Amino acid sequence: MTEFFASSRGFVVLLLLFAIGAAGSLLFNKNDRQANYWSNLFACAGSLWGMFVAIGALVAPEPVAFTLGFSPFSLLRFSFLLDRLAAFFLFVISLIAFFCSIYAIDYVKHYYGKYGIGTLGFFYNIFIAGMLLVASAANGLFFLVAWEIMSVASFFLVIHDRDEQENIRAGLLYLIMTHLGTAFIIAAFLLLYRSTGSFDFSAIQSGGAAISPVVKNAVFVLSLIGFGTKAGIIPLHVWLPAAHPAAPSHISGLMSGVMIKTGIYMMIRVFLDLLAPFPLWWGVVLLIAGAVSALLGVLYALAEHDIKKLLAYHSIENIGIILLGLGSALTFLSLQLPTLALLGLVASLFHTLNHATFKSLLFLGAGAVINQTHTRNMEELGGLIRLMPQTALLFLTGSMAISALPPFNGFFSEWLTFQSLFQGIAATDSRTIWVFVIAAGSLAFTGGLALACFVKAFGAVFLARPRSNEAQHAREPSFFMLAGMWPLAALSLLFGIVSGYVANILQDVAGTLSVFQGFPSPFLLAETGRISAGGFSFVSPPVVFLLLLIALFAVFTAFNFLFFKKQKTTFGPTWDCGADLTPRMEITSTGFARSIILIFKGIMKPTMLKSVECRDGETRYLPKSREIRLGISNIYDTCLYKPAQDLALRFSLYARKMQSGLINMYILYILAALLGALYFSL
Amino acid sequence: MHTFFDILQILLIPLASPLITGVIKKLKAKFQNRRGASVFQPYRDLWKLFHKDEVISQDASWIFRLAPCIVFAVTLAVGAIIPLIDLATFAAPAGDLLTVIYISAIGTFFLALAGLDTGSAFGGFGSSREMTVSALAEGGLLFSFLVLALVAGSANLFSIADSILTTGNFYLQPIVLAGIGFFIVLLAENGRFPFDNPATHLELTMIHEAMLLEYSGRRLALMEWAAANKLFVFMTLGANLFFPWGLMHTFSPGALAAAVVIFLLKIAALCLAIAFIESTIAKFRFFRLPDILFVSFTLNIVAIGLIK
Amino acid sequence: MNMNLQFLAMTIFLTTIFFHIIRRNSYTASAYAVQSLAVVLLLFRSFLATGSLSMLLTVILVLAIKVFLALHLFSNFVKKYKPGVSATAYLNLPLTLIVVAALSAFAHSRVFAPLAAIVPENAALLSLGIAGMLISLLLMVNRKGILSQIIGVLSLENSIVVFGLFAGLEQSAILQIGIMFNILVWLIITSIFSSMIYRHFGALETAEMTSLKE
Amino acid sequence: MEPLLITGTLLLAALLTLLMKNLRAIELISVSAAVAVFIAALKIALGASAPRASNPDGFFSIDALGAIIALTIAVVGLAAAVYSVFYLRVEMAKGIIGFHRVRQYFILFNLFLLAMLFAVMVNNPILMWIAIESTTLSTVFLISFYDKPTALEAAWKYLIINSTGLLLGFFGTLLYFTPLGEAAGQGLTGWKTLAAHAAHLDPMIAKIAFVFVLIGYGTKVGLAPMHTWLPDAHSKAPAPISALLSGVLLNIALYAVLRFKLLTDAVTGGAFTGKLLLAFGLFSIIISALIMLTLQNYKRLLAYSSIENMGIAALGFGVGGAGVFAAILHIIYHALVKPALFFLAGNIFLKYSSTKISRISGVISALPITAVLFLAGFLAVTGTPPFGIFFTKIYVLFACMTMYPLAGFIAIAAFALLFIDFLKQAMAMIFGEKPAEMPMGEISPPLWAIPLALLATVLLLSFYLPEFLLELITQAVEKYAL
Repeated sequence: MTEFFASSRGFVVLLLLFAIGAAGSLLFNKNDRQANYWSNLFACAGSLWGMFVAIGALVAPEPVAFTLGFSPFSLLRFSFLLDRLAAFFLFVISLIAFFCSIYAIDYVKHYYGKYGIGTLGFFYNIFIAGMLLVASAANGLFFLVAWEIMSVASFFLVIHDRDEQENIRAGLLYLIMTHLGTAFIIAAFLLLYRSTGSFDFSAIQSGGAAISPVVKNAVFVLSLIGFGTKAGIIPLHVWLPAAHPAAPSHISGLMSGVMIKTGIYMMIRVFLDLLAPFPLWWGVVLLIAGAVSALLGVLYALAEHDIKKLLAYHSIENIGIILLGLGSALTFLSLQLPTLALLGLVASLFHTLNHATFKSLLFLGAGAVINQTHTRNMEELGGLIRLMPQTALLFLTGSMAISALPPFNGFFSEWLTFQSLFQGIAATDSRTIWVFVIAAGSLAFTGGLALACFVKAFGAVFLARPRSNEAQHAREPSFFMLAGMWPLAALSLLFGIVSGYVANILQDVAGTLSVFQGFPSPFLLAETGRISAGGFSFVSPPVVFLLLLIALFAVFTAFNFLFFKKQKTTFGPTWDCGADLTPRMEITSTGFARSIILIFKGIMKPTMLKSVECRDGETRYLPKSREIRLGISNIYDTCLYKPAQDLALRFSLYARKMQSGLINMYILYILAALLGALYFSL
Repeated sequence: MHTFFDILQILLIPLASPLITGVIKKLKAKFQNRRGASVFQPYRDLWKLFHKDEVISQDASWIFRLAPCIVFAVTLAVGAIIPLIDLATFAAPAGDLLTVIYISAIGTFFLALAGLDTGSAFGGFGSSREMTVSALAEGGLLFSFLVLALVAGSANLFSIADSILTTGNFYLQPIVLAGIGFFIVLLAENGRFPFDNPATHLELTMIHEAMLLEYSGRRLALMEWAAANKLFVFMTLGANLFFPWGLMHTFSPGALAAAVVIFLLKIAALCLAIAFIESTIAKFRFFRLPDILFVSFTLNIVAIGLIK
Repeated sequence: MNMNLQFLAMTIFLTTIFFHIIRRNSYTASAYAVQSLAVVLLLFRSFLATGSLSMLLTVILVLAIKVFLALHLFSNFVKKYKPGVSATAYLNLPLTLIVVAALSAFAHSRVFAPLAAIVPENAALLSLGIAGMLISLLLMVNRKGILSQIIGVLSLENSIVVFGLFAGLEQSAILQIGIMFNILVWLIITSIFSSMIYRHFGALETAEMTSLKE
Repeated sequence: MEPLLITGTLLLAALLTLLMKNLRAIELISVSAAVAVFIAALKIALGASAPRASNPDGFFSIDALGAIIALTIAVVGLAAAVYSVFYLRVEMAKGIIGFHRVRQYFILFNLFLLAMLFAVMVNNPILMWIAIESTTLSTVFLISFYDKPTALEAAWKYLIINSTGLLLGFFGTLLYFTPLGEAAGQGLTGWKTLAAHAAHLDPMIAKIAFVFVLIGYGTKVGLAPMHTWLPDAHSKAPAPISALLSGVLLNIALYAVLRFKLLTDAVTGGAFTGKLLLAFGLFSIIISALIMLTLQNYKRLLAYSSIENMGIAALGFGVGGAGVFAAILHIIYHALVKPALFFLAGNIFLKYSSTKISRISGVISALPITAVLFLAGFLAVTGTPPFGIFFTKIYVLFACMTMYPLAGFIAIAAFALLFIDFLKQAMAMIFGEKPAEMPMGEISPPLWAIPLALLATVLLLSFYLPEFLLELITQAVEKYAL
C-alpha cells in the first residue's frame, strides 16, 4: 500500500488533487460558499494524501525517484526525489496544511462577499502544491520553478486583503525580497551548473568533487543569502514581519509554519547533500547567523504589540534556533565528528517539525482572536480567556510549547539543540569553542526572553479585562476553526511525550544523507522512548511528563479535595487603591516589555515619543493625558535597505538623464556608439 | 527501604522549606540586632493562611486559580529530580540540567500570568519585572551548570555531583567562579536582595510580592510555600552541585546520618550568606540588575575558558 | 585617377562641410541641390560606362527627386516658415570645424583603412565618402533646425551612394529605383511633418521638441 | 506561393480600404486579410519545417528563423487587427477620432504588416532594407495618430533616428557585396549567393560592415544606446500599433542583424560578433533596468521592457550555443506577451484616459479582468515560472555564465532589479482605490479576450512546443548557433 503512495502515480494523484482544488475554486469564483468548500476540502484531501505519500517514502527502503512528463527544455526535467529528508519535509508541510485547511473552512467565511474566495482558494492550493514540489524536486531548474510558484502564490495570498494599503506594501516588500533571494539562488545554481554541467541534483552531487573551492564557497554564500531570505535570517528578515500579518491567518500559519522551512530544507539539501565536504567556516557562519537571528528575533518580538508581527518575529527566532542545530551539524562534519553532526541535524529537523506545529497553532489562534475582535493590536485586546476559553487554552498550549516549557515538544528539540551546542563546547578545540559558547549563550537568553514574550502575549490578549469594545464582544470561533487547532495542540504535547521515538525516526531521516554514509552506525539517539546525546546527557520525555502530571495531580487533589475544604471563597473586585479600576490601568504590552527593551537599548535603538496634554496650558501641573509611544528604529532599513534603494534611485536618475528629449543628443549616441564600437572592436 | 527513603527525600523539600525561610529571617534579625521571630514562624503563617477565607478578584480567570497549584507542583517536581542527600535515587535519570531549568520556568510562567490575570497595575508590573529578571538570569543559571557539566562530562545533575566529588579539585577555579555566578542567579530567581525585597509591599520595589498581591487565604499560602520551596531547591542545587561533599553514595544508616548532617550544614552556611547579604547591602535600582546578571553570565564564560 | 571624379567627389565632400558653415537656410537647400547634382553626374558617368538603359532611368529619377523635387520642397519650406527656420548650432564655427577635421582624420585612420582598400585606386575617394558620412551625422548632431536634420539624413545617403559608386558596389537598377522610391516617400513625409510641427510648435527647432524625457 | 498571396492580400486590403466608405466593411476587410495572412504564414511555417525548405534562390526565400518570425507577425497582426477594430470603435464612440482617421489607420496598418512580412520573406538584402525602411515610413503616421504635439515629437524622432540608423545599416549591407565585384550590380543577389561569397570577404571589411549593421539595424532593434526613439514611439502610438512595434517589428531588425552575423562569422569566427551583441545586449538590459525604476508612464514601462527583452535576445545570440535556442524561444514568447501587455495597457488607457502611473490606481476594481491579466503578463514578461521566459532567461544566463561569468552575474542583478521595477509600478496601478466616479467593469469582451488568448498561448508554449515549431527552432538553432 505504501508503495503506491510513494510512487510517481501516487504523486501525480497528489498534484491532481491540488490542481482540481485550484481549478475548481476558480470556476466557482462567483459563488463564495462553493469555492470555499471546494478549495479547502481538496486542500484537506491533498494534504492527507501528501501525508500518506510522505509516510510511504519514509518507510520505503530506498529513496523513491521518478521523472514526470517531458519539457521543451533539455535542462529542465521534472524529476522527483523522495528520499527520507524530502519525505520528512513533505510530511511536515502536509500535516500543517491539513489542519490549516480545516481551519480555513470556517475562517474564510468572513471574506464572503468582500473578496473573491475563488482566487484565494486557487492560490491556496497552488501554494501548498508549490511547497510540496519544492520539497520533492530533484532538478535545479524544476526546483526554481516550484520555488517561484510557491513564492508568487504566497504573494497573492499576502495581498488577498487588498483594501489595506499596508497589506499591499507588505506584499510588495515580500515579493521584492523573495525575488532578490531567488536571484541569489539562481546565481548559485548557475555556478553549480558551470562546474558540474547539470542541474540534476544527483549529477551535482556526484560531480561535487570537481567543484573548485572558490566556486563552492561562492555557492555557499549565494545560497545562504538566497535561502536565508526565505527562511528569514536577520538581516534578510525584513519582509517577514510585514508579510505574515498581512496574510489571512491560515496562510500566516502555513507561511510561518512551513514555507520558511523550505529555506532550511534547501540549505540542508545544498550544503549537506550536494556540496559536502566543506570548510569549517560554513558551519561557523551558520551558527553565528542562527545566534543573531534567535536573539534579535525574540527581542524584536518583545517590542511588538501587533500579535501577528510578534509571532512573525518569533519565527525568525525559531529559524535561528534551527540554524544553530544545522550550523553545529556542519561544523561537526568539518571537524570529522559525524556522530555529533547527526545530533545537530536531528535537533534542527526536530525543531523544524515542532515549530511548524506550535507556530501554526499560534497563528491560527491569533487568527481566531482577530476574526472576533478585528484588531491585531494587543493593546486593544484583553480578557478574552473568559469569552474564548477554548482558544485561550489552545493559545496557552502553543505559548508553552514555543517557550520550550516541558513537557511540550518545543522543549525537547531545544534540548537537543542545546546538547549539540554543549557538545561543541565540550568536544571541539579552541578554534570553534567560542562560537559554540556564543551560540549557547544566545540560545539561553533566547529561551528566557521567549518566555517573557509569551507571558506578555498571552497576558495582553487573554488575561485581565478587555481593553476595547470589540474585545468585550468576542465569541468562541466556530467548529472548523477549533477543529483545526485542537489537533495541533494535541500534537504539540504528543510530539513532546513521544519525542524519543520521533528523534529516532529523525535520526533515520538524517542518517540516510550521503554525508553520513560510510561511517559506522552512530549511537542511538533514543532508546525506550528517551532521547540522549551520547554519554553526555539524556532525558526521558515520558518521565518528565509523568513527573509533572503526578506532581500537579497530587497538589491539585490535595489542595482542592483533601484539605481546607471548609474555607469560603468570595469574589470581589481587584484591589484598586480606592480609585475605580479601569482596563486602562492594566499594564500594556508595551509597558510590559519596556524594561527589557531599555536594557537592550544598545542593540534595539528604541525611540520614545512622549506627549503630554495639560489641563492648564500655563502651569502645566495638571496633565490631562500622557502618551508614550515606544518604537524600535528599523536599523536594517536605515543602514542597509534604504541606502541600497537610494543608490538604485540615484543610478536610475542618472540613466534617465540619457533620455534627454533632445534628438541631437540621440543622434550623437548613435555616432558615439558607431565610432566607439569601431574603435574598440577593431 | 531505599525507595521509601527516596520518597521521603522528595517530601523533604516542602517540609523543610518554611524552616529555611524562618532561619534566614532569624539570622537577618540577629544581624540587625533584633530578636526576631521563631524559626518556625513561617509554618505558623502558612497554617494561619490556610485556614482563612479567600477573596478572589472578579476579573480573575482559571489561570489565577490554578496557578498556585501549578507553581507549587513545579517546585515539587524539580525537587524530585535534583540530588538532595542520596546520589542514587530512582529519579536520577530525569535529573538533566536543562530539564531542571525549564521545569522551574513553568512555575515562573504561571506565576507571571497569575500576576497579570486580575488586571491590577501592581500585578502587571510585578510580572514584567519578574520576567525581565528571570529572562536575564537564565543565561547565568544555564552556564553555571554548564561549567559543571563540562567538568563532569555529563549534564545529569547526579552525575555532576558525583563527578565533582572526585575530580572537583582539579577544576577548583572554574567551579568557584561558576558557584559565584550561580549564587547571583539564586538571589535573582528567588527575589532576594539586591534584586527584590521579600519583606516589603512597596510599589516601587516589589517584584515577587506584586504578583501575589491579589492572592489571599489558602492560595496565598500555597504561593508563599512554593516560593520557599523554590529557594530551598536552589540552595540545594548550589550546595550539592558546587560543593557536593557529603552526598550519600550507597545507602547505609551511618552514611545517611553523615550526609544529612553535612547537607544541613551546607544549607545553614548558605542561609547565613543570604542573611548576611540581605543585611549589608541595599536593594539595587531595577535597571542596575541586568549588570549583576551579566556579571554572573560573564563569570561562567570565564570559567568555561578556564576549563578548556 | 580621374580628374572629373576627383572634382565631383570633392564637390560632394565640400558641400557636406558647407552645410556646417552656412547660416542661411536657402543656401543649405541650394547646397544640397549642388551635392545631389554631383551625385547625378557621378551616376551619369557610370551610365556612360555601362550604357544600360535602366541606369539612365535611375539617373533621371535621382535628378528628378533629389535635385528638383528636393530643391522645390526646401525652397518652399524656407519661404513659408522663414521666421521658424533656424540654422543655429550647438558648437560655434571654430569648434565645429575642429570636430569636422577630427572626424575626417578618423575616416582616414587605420580603422577605415580596409574600406579604402576595396578599390585601391579610389582609396582617397572612398575615405572621402566615409568622411562625408561622418560629417553628415555631425550635422544632425550639431544643428538645431529640423531642416538641417533632414538635409543631414539626405547628405548621409548621398555619401553612401558615392561610396558605393567608388567602391564598385552599385546595385542593379531595380533596387536603385526601389531606394529612390523610398527616398521620395521619405521626402514627402518629412515635408508633411515639418508643416505639422510648425503648426503645433510654432517653430522648426529640435530644442522645442523635448517634452518626452523619461 | 504563400509569400505572393500574403503580399497580394495585404496590398489589396490596403487598396480596398482606400476605396471603402463603410466602416464595417473596412473592419471586415482588414480582419479577413489578417486571417488570410495568418493562414498563409502558418502554411509557410509548416512547410518550412518539412524537408522541402523554400527555394533559396527565389525572389522570396524563408529560412527557419524567418518562418518563425513571419508566423509571429501573422499571429500578432491578426490579434492587433481584431483588437484595433474594437479599440477604435471605443475611441470613435468617445469622439476622439472620426471615420477618416480610422480608414487611414487601416490602410497604414495593412501596409505596415505588408512591409514587415516582406522584409522577412524577401531574399535580397537590399530589398529587405527597403522593406524595413518602409515599416518606418508606414508607421510614422500611426505614431502621430492622435495629432498631439507629443505624438508628433515622438513620430519625428522615430522617423529621423530610424532613418539615420537604417542608412548606416544600408552602408554596412553594401559592404557585404564587396566580394561579388561586378556581379553585385546584376540582378537580385540572394542571401545564398552572399553566403557563398562570404568566404572571400576581407575579415576586416566584414568586421566594419558588421559594426555598421549592428549599429544601424540595432537602432531599429532598440539596443541601447540607440534605443532612444523607442519609448517615445511606443508610448504615443495607439495600443495595437505599439503592440506590433514592440512585439514583432523589433524582431525583424534583429533578424536582419543575425543574417549578417552569419555572413560575418564565416570569415571572423563567432567571437567577434558575439562579443558585440553581448555588449550591446547587456548594456540594453542594464539601462532599461535602471530607467524603469523611476518611470512614470506605463506605456513607456512596457517600451523599456521591450528594450530589455531585445537585450536578452541579443545576449543569447551573442553567447551562442544554448543561448541561441533560448533567444529564439525568447523572441517567440516576447512577441506574444508584449502585445498582450500593450493591449491591456490600451484597455487601461481607454478607461483612465491617461498614461501616467500616478493617475492610475485601483485597476483591479475598475477593470478586474484586465488587472488580473496585466499581473499575469507582468509575471510572464519578467520571467516568473511557469511562464517560458523564465526558462529562456535561465538558458541565456547559463550560456552567459559558462563563457562570461561576470556578464552573467550582472545580468542576474539587472533582472532582479527589472522585476522589482515592474512589480513596483504594476502594484501601484493595479491596487489602491479607483477614482470614485469611474464605473466598474470591462469595456468590451474582445478587448480582454485577445490578450487572454495570447497569454494562454504563451503558457501553453512554455510547456509544449508543437512539432513543427520545435523542428523550426531546431533548424534555426543549427543555422544560427556557431
